[in-house]
Amino acid sequence: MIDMLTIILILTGYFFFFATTIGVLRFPDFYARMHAAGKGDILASLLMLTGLALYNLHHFSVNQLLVSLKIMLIVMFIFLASPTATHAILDAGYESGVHPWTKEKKTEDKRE
Amino acid sequence: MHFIYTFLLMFGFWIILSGKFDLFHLTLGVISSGLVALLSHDLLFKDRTQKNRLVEVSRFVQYIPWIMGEIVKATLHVVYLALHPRMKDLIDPKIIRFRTKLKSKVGRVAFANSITLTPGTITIRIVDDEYHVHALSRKVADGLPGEMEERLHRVFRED
Amino acid sequence: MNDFFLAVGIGLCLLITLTLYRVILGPTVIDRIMGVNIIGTKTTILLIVIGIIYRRVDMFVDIALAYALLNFITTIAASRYFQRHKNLSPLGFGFRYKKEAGK
Amino acid sequence: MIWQLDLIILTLIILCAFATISVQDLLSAAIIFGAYSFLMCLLWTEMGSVDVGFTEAAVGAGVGTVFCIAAVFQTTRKVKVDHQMNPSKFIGLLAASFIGIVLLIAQGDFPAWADPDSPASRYLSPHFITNTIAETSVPNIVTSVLADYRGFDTMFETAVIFAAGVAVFAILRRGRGKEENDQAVAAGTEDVNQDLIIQWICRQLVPFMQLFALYVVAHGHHSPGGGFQGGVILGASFILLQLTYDLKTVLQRMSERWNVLLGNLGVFIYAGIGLLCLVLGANFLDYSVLSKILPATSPIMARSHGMLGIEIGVAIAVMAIMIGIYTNLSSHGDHEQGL
Repeated sequence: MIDMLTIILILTGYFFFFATTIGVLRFPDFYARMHAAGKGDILASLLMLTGLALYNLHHFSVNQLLVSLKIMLIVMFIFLASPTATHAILDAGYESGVHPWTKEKKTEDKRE
Repeated sequence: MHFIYTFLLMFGFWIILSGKFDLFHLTLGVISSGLVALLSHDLLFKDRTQKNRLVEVSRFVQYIPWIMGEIVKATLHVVYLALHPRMKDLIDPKIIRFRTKLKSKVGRVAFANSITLTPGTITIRIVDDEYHVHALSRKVADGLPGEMEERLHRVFRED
Repeated sequence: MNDFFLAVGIGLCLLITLTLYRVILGPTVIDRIMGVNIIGTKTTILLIVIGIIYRRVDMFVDIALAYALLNFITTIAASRYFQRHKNLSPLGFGFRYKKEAGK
Repeated sequence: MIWQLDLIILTLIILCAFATISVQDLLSAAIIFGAYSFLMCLLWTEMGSVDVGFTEAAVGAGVGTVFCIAAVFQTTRKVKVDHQMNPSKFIGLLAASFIGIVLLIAQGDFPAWADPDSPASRYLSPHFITNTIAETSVPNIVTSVLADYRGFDTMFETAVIFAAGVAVFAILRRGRGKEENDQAVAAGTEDVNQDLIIQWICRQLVPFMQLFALYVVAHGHHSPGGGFQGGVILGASFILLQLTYDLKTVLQRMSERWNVLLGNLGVFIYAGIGLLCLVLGANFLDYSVLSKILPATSPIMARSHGMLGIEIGVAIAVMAIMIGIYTNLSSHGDHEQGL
């Protein structure tokens, strides 16, 4: 039962990872790539780590419970850190004057 | 006061990390938490108002399910775009700017990170109360600030 | 179940390979920073998967926790760089300059 | 060892290494080197040496790449390339390839990975594996080997790090008058031209990071980690604070004088515990004699506590030196303005 749940969670997470990686490779400019990188990773790591934490509870004991809690702590830190890192990278790009890709290939200065 | 809060939080974190409950390790935990609280007690709770912290936390907990739903939507949106063969026709990125009515720093940070987590938008920077946001398409760009700001305004309102 | 985790580990390694394309070739420095950030997240998960394969998660979870906490220092340091030096200058590969790229 | 993972990760590492040396932009090289260190950590943990993997995780993700970026920040990003192939380079290439070939040939004579008949695992490893718990009551054999059985070696490793810190200080630090320096530190303000989001989130993360570092130091006996790793993470937390606020904020928290003092104190704790053993009538760094002065401890537990003592010393020294190297490197030695 727990095994099935673990497998489903991990495979779903893996699928999201896969899709975001494809997105990182395919999107036209780095702003759009950050959309793939910043969003997909969070949910995917949440799903995978939850699956792994569940599997870890197979042989239940207090120490295993604490290890699972630690894994969930990792999720919490990723939740705090990942959007911040995304934002930091985007800010760096904006600061160094990368123009976002647009349909008409306009090159107007977005920053005045 | 901040010292005690930080100490308690750190000690809870230590209990989860350590997993050893004999006297020796608990003493080490008390010493370590005290040291961290001494070093950085001004970091965790710097600009919060003293009185309604608990109310704020409880309201924020109610906000979490909604934002989780948004994260799921955002991921599906990205997956759809990434695997779509004619992806470049679907997206039309632009950078938009708007002002916020959120006052507190916490609220602004939470709003910025929530924008990053919702479909199609990422916060680039905050200049005073102006947000610069990169949006993947015009439709999501028009949706800002919208519902999320209302919700966060309810969470972090100062009353 | 062990085979399943092994497959997941190999799959994550393959995703890291794909991401390395952006890290190594990715046209600008910022693409590279982004790639390293993604690899960091995948490494965190892969560490726990390895721990489960060895059946000693309690040993590996600390390293993963360290990564989750430390991963983004590099990102922030690299993005701080651009606050002062606003120059992307995407230089190519090879041991010689083709021409004076950038300035 | 899981050979499938081994193969893929090793290939990726070689790819990263080639990319690092062949890319023309030094900042990119530093960043690709970060990816290299991630993969290196994976390889080591996957081969089962968790402590080494932890060190790589802490150093590679926490400070290594940041040091590289700080150095690039203060110097230049471009590789200097001269277009002629001069003879001295050619000789270097010859020498390098010769040594490489010799090493490749010699590599065939090594025992196989985890070969039970290899000299190391015939006498030495079984001794440690069977006797560690009985002699030191430390479950993590790596810690007891590092801090007790070959504690002398580890002491000089700490001294090497200390020497590196002193060297960076001696080369880079540009002195100013004392009054001027105090003024500059006092004038430092927070929230200058820095990003609100990053600042706020990092402020939440730094205390957790510091507590995690202390946990790693204190639990070196039971799980991977110890003084070096904990010290590096502790230093990295201050580096993060410096990146998100500015240099002066950190200098207010941990002034240069304190920093230098702590660096010395760390090495002194290590050597001092060794000397204390000598004074109490045993060999240098033979902790079991510490049971004479520690209340209610048997000689075996005294060894365990002695190890904890030197781990703390190592952590303090490493932390102070990491902060010292970083502040000097990123501010070009004048402690005015960091990265």
